[in-house]
Amino acid sequence: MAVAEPIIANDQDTGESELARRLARTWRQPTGIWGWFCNTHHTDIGLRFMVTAFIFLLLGGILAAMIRLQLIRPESSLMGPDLYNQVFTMHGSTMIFLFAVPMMFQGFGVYIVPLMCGARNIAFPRLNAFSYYLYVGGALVLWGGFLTNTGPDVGWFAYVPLSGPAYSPGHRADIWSQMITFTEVSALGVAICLATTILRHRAPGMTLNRMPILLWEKLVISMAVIFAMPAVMVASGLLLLDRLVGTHFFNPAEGGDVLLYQHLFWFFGHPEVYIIFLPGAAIVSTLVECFSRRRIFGYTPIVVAVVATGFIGFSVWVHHMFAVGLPQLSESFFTAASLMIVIPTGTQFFCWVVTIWNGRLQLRLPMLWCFGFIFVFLIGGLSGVMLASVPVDLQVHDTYFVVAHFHYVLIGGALFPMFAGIYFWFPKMTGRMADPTLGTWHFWLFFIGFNLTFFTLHFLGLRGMPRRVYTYSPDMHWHWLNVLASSGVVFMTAGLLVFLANVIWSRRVGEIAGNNPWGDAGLEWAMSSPPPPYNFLHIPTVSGRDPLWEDPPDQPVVVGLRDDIRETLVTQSLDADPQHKDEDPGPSIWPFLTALTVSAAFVGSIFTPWAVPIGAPPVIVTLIGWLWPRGQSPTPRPGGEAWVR
Amino acid sequence: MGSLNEPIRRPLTLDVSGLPSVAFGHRNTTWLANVFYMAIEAMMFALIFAAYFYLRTRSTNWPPGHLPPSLTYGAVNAVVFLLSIVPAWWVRKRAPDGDRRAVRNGLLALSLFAMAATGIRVLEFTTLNCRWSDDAYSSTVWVLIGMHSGHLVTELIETLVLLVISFTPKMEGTRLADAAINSDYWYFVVVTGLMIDFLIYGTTRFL
Amino acid sequence: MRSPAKSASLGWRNGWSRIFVLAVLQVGLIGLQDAPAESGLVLQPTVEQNYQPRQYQGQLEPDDGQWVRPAKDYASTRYSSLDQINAGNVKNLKLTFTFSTGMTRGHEAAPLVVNNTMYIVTPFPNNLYALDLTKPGAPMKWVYEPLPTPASQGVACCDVVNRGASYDDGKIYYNTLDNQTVAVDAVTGKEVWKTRVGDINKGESMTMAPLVVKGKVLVGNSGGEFGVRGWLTALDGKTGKIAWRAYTAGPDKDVLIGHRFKPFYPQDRGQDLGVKSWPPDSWKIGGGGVWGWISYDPQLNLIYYGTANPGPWDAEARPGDNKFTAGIFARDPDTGEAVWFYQFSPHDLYDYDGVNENILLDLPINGQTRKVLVHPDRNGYVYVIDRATGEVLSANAFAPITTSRGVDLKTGLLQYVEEKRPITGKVVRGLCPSAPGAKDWQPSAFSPRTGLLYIPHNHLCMDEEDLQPNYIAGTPYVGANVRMYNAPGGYGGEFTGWDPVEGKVVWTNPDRFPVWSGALATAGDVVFYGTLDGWFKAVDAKSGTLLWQFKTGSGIIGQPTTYKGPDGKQYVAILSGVGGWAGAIVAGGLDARDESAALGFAAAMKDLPHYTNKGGMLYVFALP
Amino acid sequence: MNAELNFVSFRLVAQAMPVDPGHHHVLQPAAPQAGNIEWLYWVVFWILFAVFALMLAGFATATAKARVISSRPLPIIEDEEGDHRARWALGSALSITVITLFVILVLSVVTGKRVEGLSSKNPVTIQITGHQWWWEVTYPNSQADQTITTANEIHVPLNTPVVVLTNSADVIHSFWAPSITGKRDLVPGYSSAFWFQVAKAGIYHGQCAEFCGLQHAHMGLSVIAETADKFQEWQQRQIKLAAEPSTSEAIRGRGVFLTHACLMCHTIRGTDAGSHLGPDLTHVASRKMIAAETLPNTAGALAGWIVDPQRIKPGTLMSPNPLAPDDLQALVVYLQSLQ
Amino acid sequence: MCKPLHIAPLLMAATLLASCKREERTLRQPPPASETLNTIQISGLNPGANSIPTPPSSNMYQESAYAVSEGQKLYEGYNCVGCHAHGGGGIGPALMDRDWIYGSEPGNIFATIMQGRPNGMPSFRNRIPEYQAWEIAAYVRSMAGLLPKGVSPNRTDHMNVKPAESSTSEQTPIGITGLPEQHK
Repeated sequence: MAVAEPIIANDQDTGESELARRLARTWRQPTGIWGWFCNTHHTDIGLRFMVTAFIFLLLGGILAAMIRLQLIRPESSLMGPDLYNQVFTMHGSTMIFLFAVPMMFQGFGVYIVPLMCGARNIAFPRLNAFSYYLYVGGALVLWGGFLTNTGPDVGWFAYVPLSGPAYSPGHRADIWSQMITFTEVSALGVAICLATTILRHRAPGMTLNRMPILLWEKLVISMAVIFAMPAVMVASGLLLLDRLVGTHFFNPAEGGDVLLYQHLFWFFGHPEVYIIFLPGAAIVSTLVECFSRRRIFGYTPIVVAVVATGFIGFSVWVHHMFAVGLPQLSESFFTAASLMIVIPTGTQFFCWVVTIWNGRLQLRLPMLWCFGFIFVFLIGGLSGVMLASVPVDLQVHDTYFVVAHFHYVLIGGALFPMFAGIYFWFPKMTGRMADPTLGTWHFWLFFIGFNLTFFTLHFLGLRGMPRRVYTYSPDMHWHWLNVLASSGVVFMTAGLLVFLANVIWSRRVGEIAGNNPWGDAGLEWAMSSPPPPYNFLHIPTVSGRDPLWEDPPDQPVVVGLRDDIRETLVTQSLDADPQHKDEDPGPSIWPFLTALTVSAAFVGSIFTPWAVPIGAPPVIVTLIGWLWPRGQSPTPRPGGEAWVR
Repeated sequence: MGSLNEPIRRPLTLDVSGLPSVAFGHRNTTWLANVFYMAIEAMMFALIFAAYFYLRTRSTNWPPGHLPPSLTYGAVNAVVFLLSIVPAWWVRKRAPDGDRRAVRNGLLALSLFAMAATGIRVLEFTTLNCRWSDDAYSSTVWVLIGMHSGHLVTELIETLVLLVISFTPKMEGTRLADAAINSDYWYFVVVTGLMIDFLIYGTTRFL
Repeated sequence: MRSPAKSASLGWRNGWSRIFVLAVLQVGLIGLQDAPAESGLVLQPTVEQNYQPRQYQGQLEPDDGQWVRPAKDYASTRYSSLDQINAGNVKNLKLTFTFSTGMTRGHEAAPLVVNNTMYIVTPFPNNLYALDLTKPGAPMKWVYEPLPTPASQGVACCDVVNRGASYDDGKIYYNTLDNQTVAVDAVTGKEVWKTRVGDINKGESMTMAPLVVKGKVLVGNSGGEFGVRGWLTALDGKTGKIAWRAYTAGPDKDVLIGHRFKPFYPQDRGQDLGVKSWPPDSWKIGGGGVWGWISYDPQLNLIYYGTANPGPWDAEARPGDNKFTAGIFARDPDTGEAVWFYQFSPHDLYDYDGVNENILLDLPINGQTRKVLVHPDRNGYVYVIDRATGEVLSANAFAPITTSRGVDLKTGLLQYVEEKRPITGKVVRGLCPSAPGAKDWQPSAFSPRTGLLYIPHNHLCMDEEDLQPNYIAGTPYVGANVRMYNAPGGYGGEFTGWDPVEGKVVWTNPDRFPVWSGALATAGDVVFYGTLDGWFKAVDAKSGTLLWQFKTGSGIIGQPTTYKGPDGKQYVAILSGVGGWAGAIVAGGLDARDESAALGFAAAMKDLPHYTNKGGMLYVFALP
Repeated sequence: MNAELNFVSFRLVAQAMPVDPGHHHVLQPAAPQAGNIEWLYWVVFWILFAVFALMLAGFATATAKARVISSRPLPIIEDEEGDHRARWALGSALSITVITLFVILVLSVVTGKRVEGLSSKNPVTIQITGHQWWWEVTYPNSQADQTITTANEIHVPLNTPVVVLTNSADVIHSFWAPSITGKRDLVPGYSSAFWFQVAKAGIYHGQCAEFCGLQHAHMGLSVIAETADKFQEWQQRQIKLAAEPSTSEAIRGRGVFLTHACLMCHTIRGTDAGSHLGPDLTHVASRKMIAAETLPNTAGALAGWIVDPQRIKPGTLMSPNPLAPDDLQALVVYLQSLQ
Repeated sequence: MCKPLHIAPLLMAATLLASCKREERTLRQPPPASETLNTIQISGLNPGANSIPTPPSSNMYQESAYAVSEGQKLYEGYNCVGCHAHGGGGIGPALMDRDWIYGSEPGNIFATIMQGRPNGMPSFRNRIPEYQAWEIAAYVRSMAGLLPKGVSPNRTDHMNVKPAESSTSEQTPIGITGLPEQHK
């Protein structure tokens, strides 16, 4: 067993050189309130995504606490059904659409991906900024609605006919379906930015088979987003049309079909689970590699597994609909498909075990959270196997067993890796280390609280407690289990408070981190912490999968990019050979203005279909403003060297 | 350009200063994003197509209690769509050569086609023989054609904007590449338009 | 009971898996359908090409030139032997006098003429006018006002019409909307007696014209849309005392089923079928009113009348055959005892009342003259039934039909089309005939000179969605959303000459709107009828060619009558005044943006307000 | 005020009388289907438990073996050999995974067949229609006058296949009695069917399992399995019309029923009340509980429910009925006489 | 970093607060205010020159989409639909047109339901609880487009027989109405 010293980039940026100063001036993001809205740099937007999503995690958490408080005793009069239905719908919608995806996919992706690629900025930074504002718009619509008693009360899945015009008067369900449009357009925008960044902005030499697993997963997720999110947009769009202009897509009397909605929704809904889980797995793969101090075992199987998950994720949606009564053949098919998803997931687990087994494990704070993930997600995954079996599903579907299952999967698959990731990249984002003691407290409080709450829910499900009930009869004997489950909330809340304290404290007075405090291999550690606005003084080149570990000290860097304009390098999709130079469009207010006009049109269309024709011209104007060419960029001529056909 | 002469401490460098700064076709990043957009929209169309056929299985008659949409304007528009491929192809072919004149003329022709198609589309709406609020069939027909009309109008505006730019000196480099990408998108609009025509005019009559 | 396994597979056959199958496959699966045709299978009546008129061989009642009961004679032929007005001179017909009733609702009554006096019953408030025909301009002799309670208007399903009076023994008998039968002295206009026979709080109302048989006044109730329990009641013509009452549903003793009851078909035999063919207790609110026409055969001493639709319309709410609704009874007029029964539409699915007229004829069937009754039913078939036994001899379609495939003459059963069965919560499309039937109450006429039956009828189809109905006494009990529209061809009504022996259409005159008036046949080989847009028409009895027409002030839904005036001239009288179910959109000022208005009839009558306006007026015509 | 008083008395009664809602547990089956599912559940559970234990053991062993305590980044290991060995481990682990999954798939499909494929000999057919927020239960019969309509409490004979035809009057509901069999959604626009059979006499609680609006939580049902004789006896009783009131108070109560809002929504066969917005009350006194298995069927609970149903089930479609105390008393007496 | 964002929720809240009442779902009905009944008029003639009739207290049922939707279900369930169809009329007069025989104010409609009217309208006093009658009255007004669009119901899950109430154009009421000038 050969042991080598880690190679940590050391000759790069000190921030002192003339080049650094020029680049800093060229890539400077405007400041002030106006400038804040003009900012298009991916680290800023990424952080905004993460902070905003975290706020919604807290808000969603408060709702969760309200739910647990309500259920702590039978026939509780704390909340009536009207409020409770809004609360649990808001909880689900907030956690899925305003927290999980924006945090795990958009937040981490936007922040990390360009750094890992070795790019100066994300591709299409304005689209990226626009996506952020649209996400915020959707979040404000949803929460604005909730605070004005217009919170959706039809479940985060909003099944018709309950969410249809006949059974959901007012605009509560409209708010939900328009929030979907907002957040999905946002996710789609980011998916395009990330996929393009990964395919076109990788450092020279980072061929596809040298891409970090995290980039692979982001690529797969971007594709999953591109193919899955349209389904929910169609579902919620048709729902909105049914509600607003009286179409009959879901009206069984006039030839519509209520199951069509479920098919559309779950065609999105299940890939969505992987959209949330895969980033977590990617973080774990990254961390396992770093803290085992060795290259990850089974790079290829993991990549294959990730891609396979992306595909299989699209063929299992019907297992959410077993209880509607299906032909046996299709039940068996979807059971098989749902079981099959275990294979790629299992592959990743096996590879992690082997990596640790054959490595030198440093059980530092982020790794602790990875173990938390492994424990929790295993339980969730395995109970998922039970749900894939039709007969068992028919019993536990729509009970607290399922609630337990998917909280194990989603909290296990997203929240634990999220904390792992935050602790891991905290030094990169802030320049300071997070306090490990507080982090450990945070872990154990949260871990215990989580299991207390959600493990108990399995039993409640088996005892027949259905989901989405605002109360239950004392005669059902669900009381004490609910008390037990609710008690976990105290621990989780305490854990989160510790985390917040840790972040606030460590950000100010934490230990200075330096460029690469964990000794990780990724390119994101090859610059100062936090990264300068141009990310890399010189765009690096790469000769292996783990650049900072493997690359020789004389690994070439890219030169020849201009520093007076925001020039970026475009490489080939497969081999990452330099191909041509592109120009980053730079900061702009237009994405924000466009987001405003689009939001106005979206919100208006909740109230009247006329919002579409009236709202369209401002949108068009702002889009033209956004895309109108300005400035004097160099004008290459055909036939010249700066022209490629 | 001073920074390019800054001494580099690394002994080995990869000099990219000679690389071109405009790329056409699949090398262009916007082209890639455009492909992703088309994938998203194709997915939406595909899902609504699926919904159309799904709802058809739930009805004994199709169209239920309506005459199929009248053929005239749909057929005319199909022809307009097919013909409009020519200027789109012309723009796409001439843009990489930097032939601004050809691109401008092509864009002009394309916008005329797009305007014609949009105008005919307005007439098409009046001859669908149903209202969106009649039943599920009518709803899908309207949504299909409405969604496509959204694409059509978007594409019309985009082409017009490019046309305006093409009369300014800014029409060069990346803008030429954009004009070529615009043609790709027009192809997409044409293909989906023809598919929708087949669906609402064809399947209601012949299948 | 449906097989559960089957229904399970039916429910899901078209389910989820189809979304998986791509367009091409799909298209292959369902591709063979006819695109625009909504109807699917349509039973179309055949039209006789080279028709030879066949004179009627039977006997008719002698005619004294008066018109004493709406259907003219006991056999309900509406045939007058007056022949001054004939195909040659009818074009000269001129208006002689008019009389305004001052009412704005539908005028469905037939003007009676007895002893040179004309009697007109108006719609609610059911005034009876006597006009003196001996004086020029026929001045009013007297008016009798029964003052029915206005609330009764709230339980009249299809406009507050009245179908006329009957004269017998110096008295005019008729019914008021609020369920009173009155007898008025024909000379003085004084009320002789007044008997309340029904209760509006149960949803009952009365619109039918009584028939007086052997001194008994036969009256029945309306209210199949209000969950009434239908009955036919015989009142003593002198005192107004109830002689007997025969319910349509319920135990045998209520239905007056005794040992004489011998239905032809086995499904109509059995004890207490009026209870057993209903869900528990439902027969009490099961409709089956008797609001149509009664015929009487003095030789067999039997009366014939149809029973109305079972209630509610939502058939899923009343599993079973729902005896004895939507069928025809033969009863002894003296005791009310039932003699036979035949059900036109067992477990009626589409509001196919069986109340239409029964024309009693002696027709050659298979070379042998049989005593039959001819009954054009709402379900679209003209039934020829042996009136002694109740055997169905033939049943032929006279309008487009999609709801059934025909009548099995062996079992007498109507063959329903399964795909057209209305379902709760789902719109079933292309149901022909629609709820008012291929022909509603508007009575046909028969001319012995041509042997033809002249059927004014509808040409409508409908979409229907059944709903769970709620019985709240005194409010409608329907449970269906309906919208009607013109049947293929694009017009709403027809006036048809029908050969009852061959069972074929001889000629037919389409009309823009349902032909909602009665028909009148005369020995002059002229047939009269009116249209909803107000034309009073005379057509050739042999060919249907239009000979003369006159535009009256309002749509015509009345029954034309003809009589010999004191001056010996032949007159033709008709009440104009649009209304009824078909004309409710005008008479009731309905808003046709709601296609379900007037139980769905408004959808088919959207244009009617552009063609006519309300207002009742009597028109009497004669040759100059 | 009197309503308040009545309500207080109702509260007292309701609290003093805890009701047994019946068995309601996935793992306490009383029917072959639920039994099969329980068996499958445990088999799968133990398989997965073993997997879980193995995985945890793997991680624990790996951690124990590889753990190094250091707060500085350690040097990197190159370990081609170990990787090579581990490939075998990965291969075999994946093979075992595939085999395990296949076993689970086969078990699941086989059990699925057993659960759904019951013998159809002489089944009892029941039509269940979901309403917001109660269950309409009818027993269709080829003889129309033998049709039974009741609500929320489903009587079935023991050891006889029961075919349930499903339907929904408004939104999606889901029929679920965990001790008997898995759930089945009642989807508007679809009529489907499923089967069950109960092996043990008793009362089995069930509940709507698909979110259906405000009172989803209180949409309970009971399956009452009894011997064939008792079942038939029950059927005979249910076919009858409502009992004629015998006491003067009950007669008055019927009058109250027929002159107040009650008749706008409910049916009592044998009277003029025939609306189907709410449950059929013809034999309401024969039911164990009221308000979709929310309250015991006692005088106090009934009175409280009639006076102020919105306090007990906010959003329920039953309207409050501020009746005079005597009227309320009489009405309750009448309703209790409807055996 | 988030400071500028503070304005947005405020704006959002301000716009949405305006429509809060629409979403109010009063599940337990307070005792209905019977004093509104004293303001009900079915005549537009007010003796005593230029006396200005007291404006009707616009009741909460008019402003809540939930109450109107409940009213719609009751309208169907209590067989109003049997006579008045879905606003087009039949046995009873049309309700979606401008013609209001006994007045178009909520109180007028409430009184019509409760008292009945002579020409066939039954009296539902003691049959329909008062709050439900108010809900039905609110729904009836929505059929003629007299309620804000955001409150009026959209299509039902039944046969499509007419444009949804939310897209019915407003009809200026004519006929006997207590307060003819009250309508915008």
